[in-house]
Amino acid sequence: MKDKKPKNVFREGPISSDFIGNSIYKHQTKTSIGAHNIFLGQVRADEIDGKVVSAIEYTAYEDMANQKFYEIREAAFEKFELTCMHIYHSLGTVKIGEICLFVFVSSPRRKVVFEALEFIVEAIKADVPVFGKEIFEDNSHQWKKNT
Amino acid sequence: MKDKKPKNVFREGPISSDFIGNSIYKHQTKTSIGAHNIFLGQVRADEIDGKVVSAIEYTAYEDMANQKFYEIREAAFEKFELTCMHIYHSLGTVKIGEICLFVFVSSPRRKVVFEALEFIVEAIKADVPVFGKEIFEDNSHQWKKNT
Amino acid sequence: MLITIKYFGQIAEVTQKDEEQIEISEGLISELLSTLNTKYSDLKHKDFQIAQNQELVNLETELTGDEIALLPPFAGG
Amino acid sequence: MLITIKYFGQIAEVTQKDEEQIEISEGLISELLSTLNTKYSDLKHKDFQIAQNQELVNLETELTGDEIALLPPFAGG
Repeated sequence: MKDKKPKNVFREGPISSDFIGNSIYKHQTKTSIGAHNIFLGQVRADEIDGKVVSAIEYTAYEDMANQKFYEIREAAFEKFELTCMHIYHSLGTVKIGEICLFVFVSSPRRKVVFEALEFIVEAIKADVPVFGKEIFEDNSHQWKKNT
Repeated sequence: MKDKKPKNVFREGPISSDFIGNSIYKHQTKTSIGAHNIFLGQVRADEIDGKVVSAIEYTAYEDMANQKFYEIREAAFEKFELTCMHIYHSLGTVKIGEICLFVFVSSPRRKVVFEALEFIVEAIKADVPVFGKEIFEDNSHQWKKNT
Repeated sequence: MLITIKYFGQIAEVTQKDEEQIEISEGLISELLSTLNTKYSDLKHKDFQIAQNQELVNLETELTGDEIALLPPFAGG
Repeated sequence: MLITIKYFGQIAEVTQKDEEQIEISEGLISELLSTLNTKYSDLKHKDFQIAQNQELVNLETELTGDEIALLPPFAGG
Protein backbone atom coordinates (compact mmCIF):
# COMPACT_ATOMS: atom_id res chain seq x y z
CA MET A 1 0.00 0.00 0.00
CA LYS A 2 2.97 2.39 -0.33
CA ASP A 3 2.76 5.14 -2.88
CA LYS A 4 5.76 5.80 -5.02
CA LYS A 5 5.43 9.59 -5.09
CA PRO A 6 3.62 12.32 -3.18
CA LYS A 7 -0.08 12.47 -3.88
CA ASN A 8 -2.24 15.46 -3.15
CA VAL A 9 -3.43 15.35 0.46
CA PHE A 10 -5.43 18.57 0.17
CA ARG A 11 -9.17 18.88 -0.34
CA GLU A 12 -10.99 22.15 -1.03
CA GLY A 13 -13.21 23.05 1.94
CA PRO A 14 -14.27 20.88 4.89
CA ILE A 15 -14.03 17.08 4.99
CA SER A 16 -17.56 15.68 5.23
CA SER A 17 -18.74 12.94 7.59
CA ASP A 18 -20.02 11.09 4.50
CA PHE A 19 -16.53 11.06 3.03
CA ILE A 20 -15.18 9.63 6.30
CA GLY A 21 -17.96 7.03 6.55
CA ASN A 22 -17.33 5.97 2.97
CA SER A 23 -13.61 5.70 3.60
CA ILE A 24 -14.34 3.36 6.54
CA TYR A 25 -16.71 1.35 4.33
CA LYS A 26 -14.02 0.81 1.68
CA HIS A 27 -11.80 -0.89 4.27
CA GLN A 28 -14.29 -3.66 4.97
CA THR A 29 -12.87 -5.75 2.12
CA LYS A 30 -9.46 -5.77 3.80
CA THR A 31 -9.90 -8.72 6.10
CA SER A 32 -6.39 -8.71 7.52
CA ILE A 33 -7.27 -5.51 9.39
CA GLY A 34 -8.23 -5.86 13.06
CA ALA A 35 -8.02 -2.25 14.23
CA HIS A 36 -8.60 1.19 12.75
CA ASN A 37 -7.73 4.46 14.44
CA ILE A 38 -9.01 7.77 13.12
CA PHE A 39 -8.05 11.30 14.09
CA LEU A 40 -10.28 14.20 13.12
CA GLY A 41 -9.35 17.85 13.59
CA GLN A 42 -12.43 20.05 13.96
CA VAL A 43 -12.46 23.87 13.90
CA ARG A 44 -13.18 25.26 17.37
CA ALA A 45 -15.19 28.40 18.17
CA ASP A 46 -12.37 29.77 20.32
CA GLU A 47 -12.96 33.03 22.14
CA ILE A 48 -9.94 35.32 21.98
CA ASP A 49 -10.07 38.73 23.68
CA GLY A 50 -13.84 38.72 23.57
CA LYS A 51 -14.07 37.79 19.89
CA VAL A 52 -15.26 34.39 18.69
CA VAL A 53 -13.68 32.47 15.81
CA SER A 54 -16.20 31.64 13.08
CA ALA A 55 -13.95 29.88 10.53
CA ILE A 56 -10.36 29.13 9.58
CA GLU A 57 -9.03 29.85 6.11
CA TYR A 58 -6.30 27.37 5.28
CA THR A 59 -3.48 27.98 2.81
CA ALA A 60 -0.35 25.91 2.28
CA TYR A 61 2.95 25.78 0.49
CA GLU A 62 1.36 22.91 -1.38
CA ASP A 63 4.32 21.26 -3.08
CA MET A 64 6.42 21.22 0.06
CA ALA A 65 3.42 20.21 2.19
CA ASN A 66 2.62 17.21 -0.03
CA GLN A 67 6.31 16.25 0.06
CA LYS A 68 6.25 16.43 3.89
CA PHE A 69 3.03 14.40 4.07
CA TYR A 70 4.75 11.84 1.86
CA GLU A 71 7.82 11.70 4.13
CA ILE A 72 5.60 11.31 7.21
CA ARG A 73 3.75 8.50 5.46
CA GLU A 74 6.97 6.73 4.53
CA ALA A 75 8.36 7.12 8.06
CA ALA A 76 5.16 5.72 9.57
CA PHE A 77 5.18 2.66 7.28
CA GLU A 78 8.84 2.18 8.19
CA LYS A 79 8.25 2.39 11.96
CA PHE A 80 4.89 0.63 12.31
CA GLU A 81 3.28 -2.50 10.86
CA LEU A 82 0.42 -0.74 9.09
CA THR A 83 -1.95 -2.17 6.51
CA CYS A 84 -2.98 1.26 5.26
CA MET A 85 -2.84 4.94 6.01
CA HIS A 86 -4.76 7.92 4.62
CA ILE A 87 -4.33 11.63 5.28
CA TYR A 88 -6.62 14.43 4.07
CA HIS A 89 -6.28 18.13 4.92
CA SER A 90 -8.57 21.00 3.98
CA LEU A 91 -7.62 24.13 2.09
CA GLY A 92 -9.77 27.25 1.94
CA THR A 93 -12.55 28.04 4.39
CA VAL A 94 -13.56 25.57 7.10
CA LYS A 95 -16.27 26.79 9.45
CA ILE A 96 -16.48 26.03 13.17
CA GLY A 97 -17.71 22.48 13.79
CA GLU A 98 -16.41 21.33 10.41
CA ILE A 99 -13.53 18.92 9.93
CA CYS A 100 -10.18 20.09 8.51
CA LEU A 101 -7.94 17.05 9.10
CA PHE A 102 -8.68 13.34 8.68
CA VAL A 103 -5.98 10.78 9.46
CA PHE A 104 -6.86 7.09 9.17
CA VAL A 105 -4.55 4.18 10.05
CA SER A 106 -5.28 0.46 9.99
CA SER A 107 -3.35 -2.57 11.17
CA PRO A 108 -3.89 -6.19 12.10
CA ARG A 109 -3.44 -5.24 15.79
CA ARG A 110 -4.51 -2.38 17.99
CA LYS A 111 -1.30 -1.37 19.82
CA VAL A 112 0.24 -0.35 16.52
CA VAL A 113 -2.56 1.97 15.44
CA PHE A 114 -2.47 4.02 18.65
CA GLU A 115 1.25 4.68 18.36
CA ALA A 116 1.18 5.27 14.62
CA LEU A 117 -1.74 7.72 14.69
CA GLU A 118 -0.20 9.91 17.37
CA PHE A 119 3.16 9.87 15.57
CA ILE A 120 1.53 10.96 12.30
CA VAL A 121 -0.66 13.70 13.79
CA GLU A 122 2.21 15.20 15.78
CA ALA A 123 4.44 15.16 12.68
CA ILE A 124 1.73 16.88 10.62
CA LYS A 125 1.35 19.62 13.23
CA ALA A 126 5.12 20.16 13.45
CA ASP A 127 6.48 19.67 9.95
CA VAL A 128 3.88 20.52 7.31
CA PRO A 129 3.71 24.12 5.97
CA VAL A 130 -0.01 24.78 6.35
CA PHE A 131 -1.21 28.19 7.50
CA GLY A 132 -4.48 29.06 9.21
CA LYS A 133 -6.18 32.44 9.31
CA GLU A 134 -8.71 32.50 12.15
CA ILE A 135 -11.64 34.63 11.05
CA PHE A 136 -13.67 36.27 13.81
CA GLU A 137 -17.37 36.99 13.66
CA ASP A 138 -16.59 40.70 13.04
CA ASN A 139 -14.42 39.71 10.04
CA SER A 140 -11.18 40.67 11.73
CA HIS A 141 -8.59 37.89 11.85
CA GLN A 142 -5.49 36.48 13.51
CA TRP A 143 -3.03 33.81 12.46
CA LYS A 144 -3.25 30.40 14.08
CA LYS A 145 -0.10 28.77 15.43
CA ASN A 146 0.28 25.13 16.43
CA THR A 147 1.38 24.38 19.96
CA MET B 1 -22.38 14.79 28.98
CA LYS B 2 -22.24 12.27 31.84
CA ASP B 3 -24.97 9.70 32.05
CA LYS B 4 -26.44 8.96 35.41
CA LYS B 5 -26.84 5.23 34.90
CA PRO B 6 -25.55 2.50 32.57
CA LYS B 7 -27.05 2.65 29.11
CA ASN B 8 -27.01 -0.23 26.69
CA VAL B 9 -23.73 -0.24 24.75
CA PHE B 10 -24.67 -3.30 22.69
CA ARG B 11 -26.00 -3.34 19.14
CA GLU B 12 -27.30 -6.44 17.36
CA GLY B 13 -24.95 -7.34 14.49
CA PRO B 14 -22.16 -5.27 12.93
CA ILE B 15 -21.74 -1.51 13.34
CA SER B 16 -22.17 0.12 9.93
CA SER B 17 -19.96 2.80 8.41
CA ASP B 18 -23.12 4.90 7.94
CA PHE B 19 -23.79 4.78 11.66
CA ILE B 20 -20.22 5.93 12.33
CA GLY B 21 -20.39 8.69 9.71
CA ASN B 22 -23.69 9.90 11.17
CA SER B 23 -22.24 9.89 14.67
CA ILE B 24 -19.38 12.11 13.43
CA TYR B 25 -21.91 14.39 11.72
CA LYS B 26 -23.86 14.89 14.95
CA HIS B 27 -20.75 16.29 16.63
CA GLN B 28 -20.42 19.18 14.20
CA THR B 29 -22.75 21.30 16.32
CA LYS B 30 -20.37 21.02 19.28
CA THR B 31 -18.02 23.87 18.50
CA SER B 32 -15.87 23.54 21.62
CA ILE B 33 -14.45 20.31 20.17
CA GLY B 34 -11.07 20.52 18.44
CA ALA B 35 -10.13 16.86 18.18
CA HIS B 36 -11.92 13.55 17.77
CA ASN B 37 -10.31 10.14 18.06
CA ILE B 38 -12.11 7.00 16.92
CA PHE B 39 -11.18 3.37 17.46
CA LEU B 40 -12.81 0.66 15.34
CA GLY B 41 -12.40 -3.03 15.95
CA GLN B 42 -12.85 -5.06 12.75
CA VAL B 43 -13.18 -8.85 12.53
CA ARG B 44 -10.05 -10.38 10.99
CA ALA B 45 -9.92 -13.42 8.68
CA ASP B 46 -7.29 -15.07 10.88
CA GLU B 47 -5.86 -18.37 9.73
CA ILE B 48 -5.51 -20.85 12.59
CA ASP B 49 -4.11 -24.33 11.90
CA GLY B 50 -5.03 -24.05 8.24
CA LYS B 51 -8.62 -22.93 8.88
CA VAL B 52 -9.82 -19.39 8.18
CA VAL B 53 -12.15 -17.43 10.45
CA SER B 54 -15.30 -16.29 8.65
CA ALA B 55 -17.18 -14.55 11.49
CA ILE B 56 -17.27 -14.00 15.25
CA GLU B 57 -20.42 -14.61 17.27
CA TYR B 58 -20.46 -12.29 20.25
CA THR B 59 -22.29 -12.93 23.49
CA ALA B 60 -22.00 -11.06 26.77
CA TYR B 61 -23.00 -11.05 30.39
CA GLU B 62 -24.99 -7.99 29.41
CA ASP B 63 -25.89 -6.45 32.76
CA MET B 64 -22.37 -6.73 34.11
CA ALA B 65 -20.89 -5.62 30.78
CA ASN B 66 -23.01 -2.48 30.65
CA GLN B 67 -22.06 -1.76 34.26
CA LYS B 68 -18.36 -2.15 33.35
CA PHE B 69 -18.76 0.08 30.28
CA TYR B 70 -20.36 2.64 32.59
CA GLU B 71 -17.48 2.44 35.07
CA ILE B 72 -14.94 2.81 32.26
CA ARG B 73 -16.85 5.84 31.00
CA GLU B 74 -16.94 7.44 34.45
CA ALA B 75 -13.23 6.76 34.99
CA ALA B 76 -12.36 8.29 31.61
CA PHE B 77 -14.37 11.46 32.30
CA GLU B 78 -12.65 11.64 35.69
CA LYS B 79 -9.11 11.27 34.27
CA PHE B 80 -9.39 13.22 31.02
CA GLU B 81 -10.93 16.52 29.95
CA LEU B 82 -13.39 15.06 27.46
CA THR B 83 -16.34 16.78 25.79
CA CYS B 84 -18.01 13.50 24.89
CA MET B 85 -17.49 9.78 24.65
CA HIS B 86 -19.46 7.02 22.93
CA ILE B 87 -18.99 3.27 23.00
CA TYR B 88 -20.85 0.69 20.89
CA HIS B 89 -20.19 -3.05 20.83
CA SER B 90 -21.79 -5.72 18.66
CA LEU B 91 -23.65 -8.80 19.83
CA GLY B 92 -24.47 -11.74 17.58
CA THR B 93 -22.74 -12.49 14.31
CA VAL B 94 -20.16 -10.11 12.87
CA LYS B 95 -18.53 -11.27 9.64
CA ILE B 96 -14.91 -10.70 8.67
CA GLY B 97 -14.33 -7.13 7.51
CA GLU B 98 -17.25 -5.87 9.60
CA ILE B 99 -16.94 -3.63 12.64
CA CYS B 100 -17.67 -4.95 16.14
CA LEU B 101 -16.42 -2.10 18.36
CA PHE B 102 -16.75 1.67 17.92
CA VAL B 103 -15.22 3.99 20.53
CA PHE B 104 -15.44 7.74 19.93
CA VAL B 105 -13.88 10.43 22.16
CA SER B 106 -13.85 14.19 21.65
CA SER B 107 -12.08 17.01 23.44
CA PRO B 108 -11.05 20.62 22.89
CA ARG B 109 -7.41 19.45 22.48
CA ARG B 110 -5.69 16.56 20.79
CA LYS B 111 -3.28 15.22 23.46
CA VAL B 112 -6.23 14.29 25.62
CA VAL B 113 -8.04 12.22 23.00
CA PHE B 114 -5.05 10.00 22.27
CA GLU B 115 -4.55 9.11 25.94
CA ALA B 116 -8.26 8.73 26.64
CA LEU B 117 -8.99 6.48 23.67
CA GLU B 118 -6.19 4.05 24.45
CA PHE B 119 -7.21 3.95 28.12
CA ILE B 120 -10.82 3.16 27.19
CA VAL B 121 -10.03 0.49 24.58
CA GLU B 122 -7.57 -1.30 26.86
CA ALA B 123 -10.10 -1.24 29.71
CA ILE B 124 -12.81 -2.66 27.44
CA LYS B 125 -10.53 -5.51 26.34
CA ALA B 126 -9.52 -6.31 29.94
CA ASP B 127 -12.62 -5.72 32.04
CA VAL B 128 -15.82 -6.26 30.07
CA PRO B 129 -17.39 -9.75 30.01
CA VAL B 130 -17.88 -10.18 26.26
CA PHE B 131 -17.25 -13.57 24.66
CA GLY B 132 -16.34 -14.29 21.07
CA LYS B 133 -16.85 -17.54 19.19
CA GLU B 134 -14.64 -17.59 16.11
CA ILE B 135 -16.49 -19.46 13.38
CA PHE B 136 -14.36 -21.10 10.71
CA GLU B 137 -15.36 -21.57 7.09
CA ASP B 138 -16.03 -25.29 7.78
CA ASN B 139 -18.43 -24.28 10.63
CA SER B 140 -16.12 -25.54 13.36
CA HIS B 141 -15.26 -22.95 16.01
CA GLN B 142 -12.87 -21.85 18.71
CA TRP B 143 -13.18 -19.29 21.50
CA LYS B 144 -11.43 -15.97 21.10
CA LYS B 145 -9.32 -14.63 23.96
CA ASN B 146 -8.02 -11.08 24.29
CA THR B 147 -4.27 -10.59 24.65
CA MET C 1 -30.15 -20.86 49.93
CA LEU C 2 -31.16 -20.85 46.27
CA ILE C 3 -28.51 -19.37 43.98
CA THR C 4 -28.87 -18.49 40.31
CA ILE C 5 -25.78 -19.38 38.27
CA LYS C 6 -25.14 -18.12 34.75
CA TYR C 7 -22.79 -19.77 32.27
CA PHE C 8 -21.21 -18.08 29.26
CA GLY C 9 -19.26 -19.00 26.15
CA GLN C 10 -17.21 -22.16 26.41
CA ILE C 11 -18.39 -22.70 29.99
CA ALA C 12 -21.97 -22.95 28.74
CA GLU C 13 -20.70 -25.55 26.26
CA VAL C 14 -19.51 -27.65 29.22
CA THR C 15 -22.66 -27.22 31.32
CA GLN C 16 -24.96 -27.49 28.29
CA LYS C 17 -27.09 -24.70 29.71
CA ASP C 18 -26.98 -20.90 30.09
CA GLU C 19 -28.43 -20.70 33.56
CA GLU C 20 -29.63 -22.80 36.48
CA GLN C 21 -30.63 -22.53 40.12
CA ILE C 22 -28.79 -24.51 42.78
CA GLU C 23 -29.72 -25.03 46.42
CA ILE C 24 -26.60 -24.66 48.55
CA SER C 25 -25.86 -23.98 52.22
CA GLU C 26 -24.10 -20.74 53.22
CA GLY C 27 -20.34 -20.73 52.76
CA LEU C 28 -17.57 -19.62 50.42
CA ILE C 29 -17.35 -19.39 46.63
CA SER C 30 -14.88 -22.30 46.82
CA GLU C 31 -17.61 -24.54 48.19
CA LEU C 32 -19.97 -23.65 45.37
CA LEU C 33 -17.16 -24.34 42.93
CA SER C 34 -16.60 -27.82 44.42
CA THR C 35 -20.26 -28.58 43.90
CA LEU C 36 -20.08 -27.43 40.28
CA ASN C 37 -16.85 -29.34 39.61
CA THR C 38 -18.55 -32.50 40.81
CA LYS C 39 -21.59 -31.85 38.66
CA TYR C 40 -19.60 -30.87 35.52
CA SER C 41 -16.33 -32.75 35.50
CA ASP C 42 -14.95 -30.92 32.44
CA LEU C 43 -15.13 -27.60 34.26
CA LYS C 44 -11.74 -28.10 35.86
CA HIS C 45 -10.03 -28.04 32.45
CA LYS C 46 -11.51 -24.65 31.67
CA ASP C 47 -10.19 -21.18 32.36
CA PHE C 48 -12.78 -18.88 33.96
CA GLN C 49 -13.41 -16.17 36.53
CA ILE C 50 -16.35 -15.98 38.89
CA ALA C 51 -18.59 -12.95 39.37
CA GLN C 52 -21.03 -12.51 42.25
CA ASN C 53 -23.51 -9.68 41.95
CA GLN C 54 -21.63 -8.62 38.77
CA GLU C 55 -18.30 -8.16 40.55
CA LEU C 56 -15.35 -10.52 40.18
CA VAL C 57 -14.71 -12.49 43.36
CA ASN C 58 -12.15 -15.03 44.54
CA LEU C 59 -12.48 -18.42 46.17
CA GLU C 60 -12.41 -17.00 49.70
CA THR C 61 -15.34 -14.66 49.11
CA GLU C 62 -18.48 -15.40 51.11
CA LEU C 63 -21.54 -16.48 49.14
CA THR C 64 -24.22 -13.79 49.46
CA GLY C 65 -27.04 -15.41 47.55
CA ASP C 66 -26.71 -12.90 44.71
CA GLU C 67 -26.40 -14.00 41.11
CA ILE C 68 -23.25 -15.96 40.30
CA ALA C 69 -21.69 -16.06 36.83
CA LEU C 70 -18.89 -18.21 35.42
CA LEU C 71 -16.98 -16.09 32.92
CA PRO C 72 -14.50 -17.53 30.41
CA PRO C 73 -11.70 -15.28 29.03
CA PHE C 74 -12.97 -11.93 27.75
CA ALA C 75 -12.89 -11.30 24.04
CA GLY C 76 -14.49 -7.88 23.56
CA GLY C 77 -13.54 -5.60 20.70
CA MET D 1 21.05 35.03 -10.29
CA LEU D 2 17.27 35.27 -10.47
CA ILE D 3 15.53 33.73 -7.46
CA THR D 4 11.81 33.06 -7.04
CA ILE D 5 10.56 33.86 -3.54
CA LYS D 6 7.20 32.75 -2.19
CA TYR D 7 5.40 34.35 0.73
CA PHE D 8 2.71 32.71 2.85
CA GLY D 9 0.17 33.67 5.50
CA GLN D 10 1.07 36.68 7.59
CA ILE D 11 4.35 37.09 5.68
CA ALA D 12 2.35 37.65 2.48
CA GLU D 13 0.40 40.30 4.41
CA VAL D 14 3.68 42.15 5.01
CA THR D 15 5.01 41.82 1.46
CA GLN D 16 1.56 42.39 -0.08
CA LYS D 17 2.30 39.67 -2.62
CA ASP D 18 2.46 35.88 -2.79
CA GLU D 19 5.49 35.58 -4.98
CA GLU D 20 8.21 37.61 -6.70
CA GLN D 21 11.51 37.23 -8.49
CA ILE D 22 14.63 38.94 -7.19
CA GLU D 23 18.01 39.34 -8.89
CA ILE D 24 20.75 38.66 -6.34
CA SER D 25 24.43 37.72 -6.46
CA GLU D 26 25.55 34.33 -5.16
CA GLY D 27 25.97 34.07 -1.39
CA LEU D 28 24.20 32.92 1.76
CA ILE D 29 20.58 32.86 2.81
CA SER D 30 21.46 35.58 5.33
CA GLU D 31 22.34 37.95 2.47
CA LEU D 32 19.02 37.35 0.77
CA LEU D 33 17.32 37.99 4.09
CA SER D 34 19.11 41.33 4.48
CA THR D 35 17.86 42.38 1.07
CA LEU D 36 14.29 41.40 2.00
CA ASN D 37 14.48 43.13 5.38
CA THR D 38 15.49 46.33 3.61
CA LYS D 39 12.68 46.00 1.12
CA TYR D 40 9.99 45.03 3.71
CA SER D 41 10.82 46.72 7.00
CA ASP D 42 8.01 44.95 8.93
CA LEU D 43 9.53 41.54 8.15
CA LYS D 44 11.90 41.73 11.12
CA HIS D 45 8.94 41.73 13.53
CA LYS D 46 7.64 38.50 12.08
CA ASP D 47 8.35 34.92 13.04
CA PHE D 48 9.18 32.72 10.05
CA GLN D 49 11.36 29.90 8.74
CA ILE D 50 13.01 29.79 5.31
CA ALA D 51 12.79 26.90 2.87
CA GLN D 52 15.02 26.48 -0.17
CA ASN D 53 14.00 23.84 -2.66
CA GLN D 54 11.25 22.83 -0.16
CA GLU D 55 13.69 22.06 2.65
CA LEU D 56 14.13 24.24 5.74
CA VAL D 57 17.50 26.00 5.73
CA ASN D 58 19.37 28.29 8.10
CA LEU D 59 21.10 31.61 7.59
CA GLU D 60 24.47 30.01 6.80
CA THR D 61 23.10 27.90 3.96
CA GLU D 62 24.41 28.73 0.49
CA LEU D 63 21.88 30.10 -1.99
CA THR D 64 21.45 27.59 -4.80
CA GLY D 65 19.07 29.49 -7.04
CA ASP D 66 16.20 27.13 -6.21
CA GLU D 67 12.84 28.39 -5.06
CA ILE D 68 12.88 30.16 -1.69
CA ALA D 69 9.83 30.35 0.60
CA LEU D 70 9.22 32.38 3.75
CA LEU D 71 7.06 30.26 6.05
CA PRO D 72 5.24 31.66 9.11
CA PRO D 73 4.36 29.30 12.01
CA PHE D 74 2.63 26.12 10.89
CA ALA D 75 -1.03 25.67 11.77
CA GLY D 76 -2.06 22.41 10.12
CA GLY D 77 -4.79 20.21 11.56
